[in-house]
Amino acid sequence: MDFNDTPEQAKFRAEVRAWLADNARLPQAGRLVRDMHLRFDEAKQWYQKKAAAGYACLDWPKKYGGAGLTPVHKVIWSEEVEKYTEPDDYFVIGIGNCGPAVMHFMPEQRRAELLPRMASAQDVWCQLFSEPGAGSDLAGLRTSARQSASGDWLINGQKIWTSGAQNSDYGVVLCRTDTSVSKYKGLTMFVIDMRQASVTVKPIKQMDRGQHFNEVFFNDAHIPDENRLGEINGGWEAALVVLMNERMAITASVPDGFAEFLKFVRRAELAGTPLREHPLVRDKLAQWYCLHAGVKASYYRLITAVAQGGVPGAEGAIGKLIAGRMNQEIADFSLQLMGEFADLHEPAAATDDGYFQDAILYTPGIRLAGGTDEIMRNIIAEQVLRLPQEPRVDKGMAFEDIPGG
Amino acid sequence: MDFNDTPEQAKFRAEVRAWLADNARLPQAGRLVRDMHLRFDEAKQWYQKKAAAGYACLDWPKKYGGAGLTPVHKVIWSEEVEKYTEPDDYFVIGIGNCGPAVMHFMPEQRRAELLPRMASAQDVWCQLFSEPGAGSDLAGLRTSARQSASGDWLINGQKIWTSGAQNSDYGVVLCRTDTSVSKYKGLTMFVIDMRQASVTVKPIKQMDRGQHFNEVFFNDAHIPDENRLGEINGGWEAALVVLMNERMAITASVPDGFAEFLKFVRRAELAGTPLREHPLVRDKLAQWYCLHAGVKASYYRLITAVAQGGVPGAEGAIGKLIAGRMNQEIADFSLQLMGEFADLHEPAAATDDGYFQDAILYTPGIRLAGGTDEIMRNIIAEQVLRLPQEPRVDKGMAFEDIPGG
Amino acid sequence: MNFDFSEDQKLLQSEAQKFLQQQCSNDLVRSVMEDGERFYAADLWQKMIELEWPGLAIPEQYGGHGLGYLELCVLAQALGGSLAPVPFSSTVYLLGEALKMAGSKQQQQEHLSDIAAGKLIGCVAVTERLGGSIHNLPDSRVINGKLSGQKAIVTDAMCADLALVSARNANNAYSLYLLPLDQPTVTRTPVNTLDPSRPAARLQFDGAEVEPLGAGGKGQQILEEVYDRAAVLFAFEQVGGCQAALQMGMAYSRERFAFGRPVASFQAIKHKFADMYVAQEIALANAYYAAWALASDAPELPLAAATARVSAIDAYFLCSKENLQAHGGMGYTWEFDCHLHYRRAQHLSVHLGGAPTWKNQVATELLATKTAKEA
Amino acid sequence: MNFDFSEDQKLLQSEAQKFLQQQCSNDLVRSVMEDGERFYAADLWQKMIELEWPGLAIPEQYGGHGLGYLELCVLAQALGGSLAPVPFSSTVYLLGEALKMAGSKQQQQEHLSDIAAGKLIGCVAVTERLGGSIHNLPDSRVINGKLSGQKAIVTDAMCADLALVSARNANNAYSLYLLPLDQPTVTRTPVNTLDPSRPAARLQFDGAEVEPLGAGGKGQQILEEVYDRAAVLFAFEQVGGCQAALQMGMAYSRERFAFGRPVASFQAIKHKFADMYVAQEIALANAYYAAWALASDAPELPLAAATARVSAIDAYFLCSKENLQAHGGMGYTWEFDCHLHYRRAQHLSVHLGGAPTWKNQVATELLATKTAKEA
Repeated sequence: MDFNDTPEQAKFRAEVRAWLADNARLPQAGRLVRDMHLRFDEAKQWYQKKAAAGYACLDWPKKYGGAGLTPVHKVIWSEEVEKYTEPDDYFVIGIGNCGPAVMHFMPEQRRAELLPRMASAQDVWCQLFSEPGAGSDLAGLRTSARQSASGDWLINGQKIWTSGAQNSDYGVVLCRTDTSVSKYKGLTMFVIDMRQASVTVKPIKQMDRGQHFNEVFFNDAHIPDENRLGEINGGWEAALVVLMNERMAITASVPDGFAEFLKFVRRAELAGTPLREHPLVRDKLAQWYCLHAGVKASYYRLITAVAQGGVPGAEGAIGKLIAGRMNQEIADFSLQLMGEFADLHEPAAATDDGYFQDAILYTPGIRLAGGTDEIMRNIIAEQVLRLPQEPRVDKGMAFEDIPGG
Repeated sequence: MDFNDTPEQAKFRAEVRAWLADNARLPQAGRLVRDMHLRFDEAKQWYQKKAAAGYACLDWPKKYGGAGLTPVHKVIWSEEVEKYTEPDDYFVIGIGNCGPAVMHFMPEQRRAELLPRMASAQDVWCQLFSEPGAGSDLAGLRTSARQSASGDWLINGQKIWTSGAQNSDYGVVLCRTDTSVSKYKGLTMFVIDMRQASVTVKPIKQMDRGQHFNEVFFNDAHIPDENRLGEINGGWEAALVVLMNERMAITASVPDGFAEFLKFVRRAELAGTPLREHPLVRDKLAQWYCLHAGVKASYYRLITAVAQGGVPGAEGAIGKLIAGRMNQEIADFSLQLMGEFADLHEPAAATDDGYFQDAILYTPGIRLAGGTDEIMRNIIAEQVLRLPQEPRVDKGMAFEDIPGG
Repeated sequence: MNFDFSEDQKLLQSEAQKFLQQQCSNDLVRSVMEDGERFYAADLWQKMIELEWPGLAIPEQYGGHGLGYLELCVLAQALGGSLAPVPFSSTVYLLGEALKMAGSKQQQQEHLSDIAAGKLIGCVAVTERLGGSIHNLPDSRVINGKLSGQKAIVTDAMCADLALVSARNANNAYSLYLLPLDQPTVTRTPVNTLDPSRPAARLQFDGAEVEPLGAGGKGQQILEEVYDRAAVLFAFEQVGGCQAALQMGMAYSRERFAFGRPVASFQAIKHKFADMYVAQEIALANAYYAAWALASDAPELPLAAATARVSAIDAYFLCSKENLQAHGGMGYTWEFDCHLHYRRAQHLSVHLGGAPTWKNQVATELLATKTAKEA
Repeated sequence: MNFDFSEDQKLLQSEAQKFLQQQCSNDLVRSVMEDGERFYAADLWQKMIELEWPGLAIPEQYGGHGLGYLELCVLAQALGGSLAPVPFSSTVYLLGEALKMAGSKQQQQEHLSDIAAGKLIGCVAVTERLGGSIHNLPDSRVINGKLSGQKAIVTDAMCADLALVSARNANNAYSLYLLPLDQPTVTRTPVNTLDPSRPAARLQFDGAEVEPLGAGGKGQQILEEVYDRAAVLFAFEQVGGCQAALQMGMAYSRERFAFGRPVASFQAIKHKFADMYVAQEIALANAYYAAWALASDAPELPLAAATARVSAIDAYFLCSKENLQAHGGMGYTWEFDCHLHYRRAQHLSVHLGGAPTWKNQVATELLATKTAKEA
């Protein structure tokens, strides 16, 4: 058990550090750019730059535009790059979720065509799974794909909660291809060209006024059969590969609000008393630190397991479950401490650039995006602890016969 | 909205107060007698005394040994009698749960025979519902009642969690009389004579070393058909009457530990600092008081509703759900504050007669007895909020075909 | 003992609910929320004046109905449930109560009559900084009847005519003043808040004309009493909000299907609603007790009001956030109404000072006496 | 980076688990718990001595194996999972560590050799009163090498040979002493505790012979360092207990049927287990980090140890009480084993001082530096 690099890893870290010092931007004073759209152009440039230097997709094979290294190299990269302000995770959905699906299900030629462009962000990808009527019950989706005589596919329906859809060149889309079999058996996964006219993207306004997500409408959208990912009606198995990688990505990235709370406690005074001296505040600080540190240490354990050849399991649900609730509780607790002043939602007037006011409004989304708290608990119970499923009223039923609201 | 008595109620209160001053014992210094067995003889005497004075079963008709008054009179009585140390609630299970069942389901002659003796505790009653394999799923019980040619019944099986069984003269017992119909339809309720040799009572040792509950074994025990409560195979409906009254009784009586915590905070010092000045302790005190006061005020609302002619609903589950968890949390929090000293489980050495050490060991039982926390939430969700049931795999299935562990 | 509202009070409540269901849709709430130039729903406020609600608990001699606090409580519950974007609480619970408690005969005659007649909107300006509360001596100062200083956030200041302002007097003593807002020495700047359906402003005073309310140096004491009373009424608003949020969540998840059955039939969701209901009922029961203490001017009021407030803050936060959660992803959209309650819960939870302050009051009151009578 | 135990350490762990499964049944735990005359499982302890566990981390020069803290951690996890009723922690984590840290060459030679050889059982006597901790100056006093005073509760004192005792010296300075327990001036009285499977005693000293351990006046500092180290090992015991309790609960509810299906298939029960698992995994991950800090003598140890301890206290309380709850009524009986873990969780949670003390240490360490490096 140690946190030291091997000689080879140390060498890699030194190279990365040197390259970043020359090529990455340090954080500036002032507010972090949280808006995804403003960061898009920056992100494209950054990805192309790091791809050119050989630092894109560190654990992908070189022939697909990666560096042929290991998950531990990714951790080293993350530790070094997080000192800078580059949008290094911006295309995590395409690269982290869609990339493995392409690698897993497409023939060699298509991989070689698609993946290097994805790795360098020449092409941007999005993931089209959730629907208005199929969130927690993803396999209940209705977007249909019908095969024409030519063998190509026509897509009709609606997806929702698609991050980055308006900027995407391609999407991985899960569709229903047979309604007469049980819901898990009639699905097929495809790569769709998002730039066609029959795909319409409409941004969703969130409760915090942000617009990170979209609705996507397909009106006879076209997909050539060579863009099919896996077998016809084998889409659920393909989707599980994507979801497993999504979970791994989520583990490391759900913001828990702890750093901001610590900063607040270190600096703020309320009615003349420093927060750092208040026993109730100290108690909460300790309680949240234990969760924060535990999630971080869990992630180290996961990385170690993956580096030893293991497959990331559903354990990643732990981090998401904890971070979402904790961030919301931290925001609420901090606002309550501030008294009436907390109602002020003005970055310049509120404390810490209005972090807690922002957070109280965006944290409900964390508890929903990528699977609700309730679904995370189901996943832990069924996939990690192997507890028996609930009775399923739709079990074995043809999709078209399942009761719907 | 007021807490004042009507003139009639004020007169009643004055009478009660005067009678209690002459007849009830004031609390003495030293420890409360928590052991039910030691209190049994005291309780019998007290009930006979109050029955003789006309204060037994205040809201029962006079012809059954009651006083023919209202629930509000019961509240007045409770408020006055709680200043004394009499075991005034000792026979609440028989009188509160079994009494209404007898009143509701038996012919007039049997009521007249049984109820006045119950009211004055000449006869002591217990309730025999739960079984080792039928707790949360009460209707899954297996104790069988077979009718002989004479029309009388033979009982075989086992009950569990029966309070006071070893001191009881009669019990209300729920039995299975038909296994070929669905589980709710094959049950019948009876009054059983507990003094027969074919009824064996065996005390259960609890984790806190107490023995408040029993297992009861029936080995061809005998019940004449005139002791049947309601129709053959109509036992579930009869049981619901009993359970409704049980819940009403529970609402008012689940100990929540607040008074003990307040006393502790008022008096204790830790390492020279009075607890009353510690912000974390004050925060907890306030939080628990809000729950404590809320449950008490809810009970006033319930009593008011009943006094206005309403039927007590499942709202009583609120008090039980809150009090059980809160008492356990209070005990844990208090022990944690005490440090290593908390491990001492010696009344003379520990603080407040070892209340919190006792409580940490008995509170798990509160969260289980009379329905688990999970069942309380089910009841609130289904009976109060009218949310749809879960899919039931045993629905409509003959009892004998239901899967069991 | 009769721990319930009277038939008349219940009738008032159901009429108020019916009126607000018709007149105060969530679209109306959004119209204030989304339009930076609208500071309250003026039409709705006008209709409330026609119903004579502002004067409900104002003595008849000033043109009010002379009813009691219990009537205000049932009204508050209906207002909270409908998210009404009107300056009712600022005008009636806060300014009105302060006038009743500490105003001179002339101030009462003038301003209570105007409130009852619907001619006066009020507000309370106390908060100057992060963590500031009525328990801290303000920095704003009055010398020779002229007020200087600032207040960081004042709900309803943009539409109000008269503000109750805390300031130190020439002797540095905590005092209260009445401030007509429409004077050039008062600058009102709208500010963004967590709940834009209840707009607020920052106030700047440069020698504004004020007159004292109550004796000099009695400011904190008066405000504490006003806030205790207002806390009871706010608790009823919050409980009304809980009830609406719980109903909204249950209705949605009854209709929404997953895995072939209503979302409301899943145990995790049912138990979520059960927990919300429990919190709501505890808050309601404590609000009832506080209503009794308020109406009967009982010495228990500071404890009962703080208890009601703490329970109401907790319950509305829980109910509004879990209603949103029960809606799944759609709950997070601007389009759905979940965030209206979530935002209102935040606003109401800090408007009279946050939970820690009120919890401390509960503890102080509980520990003030040697006998354990409440236990 | 390699955030895992080595193959050798994992082998030790699985062998320890296997040994304890065979040798430490819950019946054995009960035999100590229910027999007021048995103060530990002597046979089991003897077998552990044969396996040379007490000397695992004692230097080879004193007859130990010279292994490190990581080996102790994996052993602790196995001991906690099996509820082993032996004085291992008192002897090894507490007395042994104190000797290693502050003992003279001669004390180390004498006592560490005895521990490694299985000839010495130790204990630590620090608590004198309610709320007392190692952070308070003790009232017990040593004058001219004679100890007077009392300790209210000392785990393993009934079976121990040598106690580490805190007392003030002639200059009123907080100091530590080694006290042979078998002398007439020491009175040992067994006391009832929440976990009778780990018996304790009250100690009374009337001029008992002691010798100093470490410099006079350094008592608190040495104890704090010993407790930081022990906290990591206790955390592993607690995590072992969590895992056993969770497994017990899941096994029972898989087999138990209600409403025609396994209790484990109800969402409320599944989510309960999920929450227990999350708490356990967080505690385990923090224990791993603390193990690294302990093994590498990192400056993070005070923070990492306190973090591991707080998480472990919370997790074991949760897992043991909800395991009991998942058993339904049977979980409340003496006969079922649920209360064994519930009692052990209580014991372990206060034995080194309760959660508030350790949470305060977390906060102190976090706020000690101006940079937010841990965040």
